[in-house]
Amino acid sequence: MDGNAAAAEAMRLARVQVISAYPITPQSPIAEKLADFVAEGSLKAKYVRVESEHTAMSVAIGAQLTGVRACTATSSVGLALMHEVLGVASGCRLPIVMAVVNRSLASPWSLWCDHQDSMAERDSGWLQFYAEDPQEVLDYLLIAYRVAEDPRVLLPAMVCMDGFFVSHTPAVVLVPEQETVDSFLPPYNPANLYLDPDDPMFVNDLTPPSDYTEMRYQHKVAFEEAFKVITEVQEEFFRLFRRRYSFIETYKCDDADVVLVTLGSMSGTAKYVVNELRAKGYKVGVLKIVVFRPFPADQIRNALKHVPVIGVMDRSAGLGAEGGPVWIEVSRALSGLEPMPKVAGFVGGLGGRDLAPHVIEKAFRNLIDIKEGKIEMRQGSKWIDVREDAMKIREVKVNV
Amino acid sequence: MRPSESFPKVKYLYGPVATIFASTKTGSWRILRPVIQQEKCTRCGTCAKHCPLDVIEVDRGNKEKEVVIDFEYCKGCGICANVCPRKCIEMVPERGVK
Amino acid sequence: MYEMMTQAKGLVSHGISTCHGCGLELAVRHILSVLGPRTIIVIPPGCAALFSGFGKETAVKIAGIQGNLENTAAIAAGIRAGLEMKGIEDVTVLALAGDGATVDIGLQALSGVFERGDRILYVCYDNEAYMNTGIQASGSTPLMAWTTTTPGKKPVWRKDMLKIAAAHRIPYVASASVGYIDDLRKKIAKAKEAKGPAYIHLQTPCPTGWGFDPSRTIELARLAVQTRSWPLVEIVDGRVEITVKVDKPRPVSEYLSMQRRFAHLTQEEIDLIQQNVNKDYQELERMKT
Amino acid sequence: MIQLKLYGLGGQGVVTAGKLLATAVAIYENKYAQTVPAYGHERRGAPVYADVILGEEPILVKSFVYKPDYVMVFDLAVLEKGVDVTEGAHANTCFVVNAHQLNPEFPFINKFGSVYYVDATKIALEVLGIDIPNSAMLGAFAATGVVSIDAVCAALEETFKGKAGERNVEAARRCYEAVRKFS
Repeated sequence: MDGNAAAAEAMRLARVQVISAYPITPQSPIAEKLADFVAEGSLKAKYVRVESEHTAMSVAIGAQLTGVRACTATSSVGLALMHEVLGVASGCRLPIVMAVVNRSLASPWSLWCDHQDSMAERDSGWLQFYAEDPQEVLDYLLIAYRVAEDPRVLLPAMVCMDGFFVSHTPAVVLVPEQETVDSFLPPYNPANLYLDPDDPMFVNDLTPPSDYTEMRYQHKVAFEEAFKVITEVQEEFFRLFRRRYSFIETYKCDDADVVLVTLGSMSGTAKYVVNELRAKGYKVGVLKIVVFRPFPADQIRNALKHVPVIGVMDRSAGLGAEGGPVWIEVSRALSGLEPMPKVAGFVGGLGGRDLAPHVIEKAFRNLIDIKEGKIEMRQGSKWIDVREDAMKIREVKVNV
Repeated sequence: MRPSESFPKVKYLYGPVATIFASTKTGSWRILRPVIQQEKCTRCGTCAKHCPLDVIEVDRGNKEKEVVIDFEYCKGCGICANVCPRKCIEMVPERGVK
Repeated sequence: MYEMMTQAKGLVSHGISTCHGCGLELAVRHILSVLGPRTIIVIPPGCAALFSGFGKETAVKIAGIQGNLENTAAIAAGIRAGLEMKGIEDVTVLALAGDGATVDIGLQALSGVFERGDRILYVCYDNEAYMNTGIQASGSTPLMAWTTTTPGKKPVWRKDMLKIAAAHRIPYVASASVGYIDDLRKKIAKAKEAKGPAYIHLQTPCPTGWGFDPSRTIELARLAVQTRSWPLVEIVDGRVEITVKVDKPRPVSEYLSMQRRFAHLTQEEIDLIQQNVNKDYQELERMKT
Repeated sequence: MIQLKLYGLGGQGVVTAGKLLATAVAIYENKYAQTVPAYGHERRGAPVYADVILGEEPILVKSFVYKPDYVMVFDLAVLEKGVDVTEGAHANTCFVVNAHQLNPEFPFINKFGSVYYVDATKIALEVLGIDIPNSAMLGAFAATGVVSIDAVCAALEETFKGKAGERNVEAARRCYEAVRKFS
């Protein structure tokens, strides 16, 4: 089962009741599979075949407000088209859960993976989980529903998976029993905002400056609460399904003096490279960020406080910023540590370019060199896999 | 099951929502005030039907009962005077009229 | 849920901050009085958002949501889908949006609803420009009308939203006017019973934007119909009917001359508009069954 | 960790072959397998490839294959379309090629490890009646011993089901028998 199939399976297990999805590469198989489930009767849901992603999210908002579990999935420019309504879903505190298949944003057009689409939505007030493989896609979606719907949280959630590297890469996925999932995820019970003729309220009206700040504060508090809730839910998930998850996953970090921070499918490749380098005597490790919103600064600080040299691999460009968005947040999380670790940023894997073992190894070599004092660390993110002729790739004949 | 039966009551709602049914006292906007000639009026109800604020009370066909306007809300737009088939509503300046 | 801070005869509170003589305000009262309390309303930003409320307070007694400018139909479709899954059949999902939110930015979502056959009642209150933001031209602003974004005059025709709606083969399409309340109420009642999407395009004259005395809203709305500028029709399952017949039309100039937005028109331009009104009405009569 | 690269043309079931092989190894041999398809704008007739990684232990790497241990060529026409099927190949890389016979000029002859060949197209046409050589090629690949022919057939039966499954199994088995090592 690939990541897309795992996402559809998770939504079926979550017994979603309204599905509104619009096809986009590489998300389309999710939209197709959910349509199949509804057609064959294995999922009792209303499938709304929408005409855009903007409508997909709008339908989900309307449906969720009536008290049903709504879901959708998207990718790239589709997510960007949703941007406006993502804020409505989160501002109205609707626990909509969405699968996001990470794909680059235009322009340039690209069908392939990077994280710029979901990173552009990192402040949209949604929870964000990043899955490394199809099993995590399924598991994080189930966890996301529980966390999102918790009355202490009430936030929508995105579960992000790398386009093709996870979405289209088959792997063995353990699919839990419906009964167990039902006990983990009871029917949706809306307690906050809803649309009910028998108990009417007017949702999402104009809010004056005297209240707006407070509503944003409530939203911020929800993210703080989410830390507690995510921990509880992951604990219960382990009890029922025997798979343990946390905000971050550390791989051979305990004795490491060089650690690379990763997100999504690159984490696996990084672990592989760690094993290769360890065989050669280097004490290296990987820290994978699972939950990006809320950002687990404390967990990252605790896990890395003993590590002198840290690298962060961003699969997005962070245009105009000092470095990639993950690097900025990790650097911030580690600042103030005594002694202060060196935190080097890398940008790579854009527009479907593979973060292949040799690219990750290059990043590790760079960090090892910094550790050994062979090179100085440069502030900001280093573009790890850019061609030397970057500025000359479109040459035209000029009459001189 | 009605949705409301499944909704547990909570004391505080989070996010933008209005839970109070209220009104603006638009009567203070009025510059012109409709004055009805009750004797001439047939109680046809045309004014009430077209009042954007729905603040004209007419007991249709009942000449005994006076037509009443709620001046707490009446903005004085003059639509009632304009639509009256018998032209028995007059718009007079608000000030100087009791 | 609602805490009642005011009394109202109907489902709408009596004091609303709409302009003097607002055609929309009158329309909303009648629409909701026909539909009744088992209605969920979707309102985008715009003049009708004054009914959504502000802060803790709203001006309607029914359940509602204010959406974005372009997704009124989409949110309504989501609500219908949710109600369907909950087995609730007796609730009307009413989308109430202005011309900008309908014929311009919201057209795609509305077209999606029409094509899918989602059972919602969509009322476009057409005051023929973006009035809430200060009289900017919309796709429904008539030819040669002045607006703040067509300072001379609008050089192009308006979109024919009735035909656009009807082209989707939805079960119910109608035009309506606040000048003909009984006709409007009948159409709302019929649209409520439609088995799929119902679309009502309702002209609501705007004293502020069109430039006329607020007391003449109804007079002007009727004149629009009597000059055949705004024919009242109904298209039920593709069959066209004229619901208010105008056998002896009055000249269009009577309608135009009452509005400041047409004050600059030359006789030639008025003639052109008259010719077009004649042509459109003839076409309508031909389509009639 | 065994790394494979599959080359062919759009419409020949290259991506499906990658998935079938992963299924055969992961489900029917209880090992680990992964295929990352390289999707693009390619349509019928354009060169396509698929990458497969097999292993005794969980596969950590989530990336394409750069140093293939095995290369399957579904159609030699890819050579004419400028595809270098020997890219990243090493001294032991084994090639499994769909060909009636081999020309010593082919770039994979005598420079790397072993070469297997079989006329998978002919067998596919005879058994399936269509020019889609993927099932047949998987049968041929089983001759390398990396995956058992039984596992391949089980994956084919599961994927195609019923009559179609039987015919695809037959194509695979016939190819498995017919494949020859080039020397």
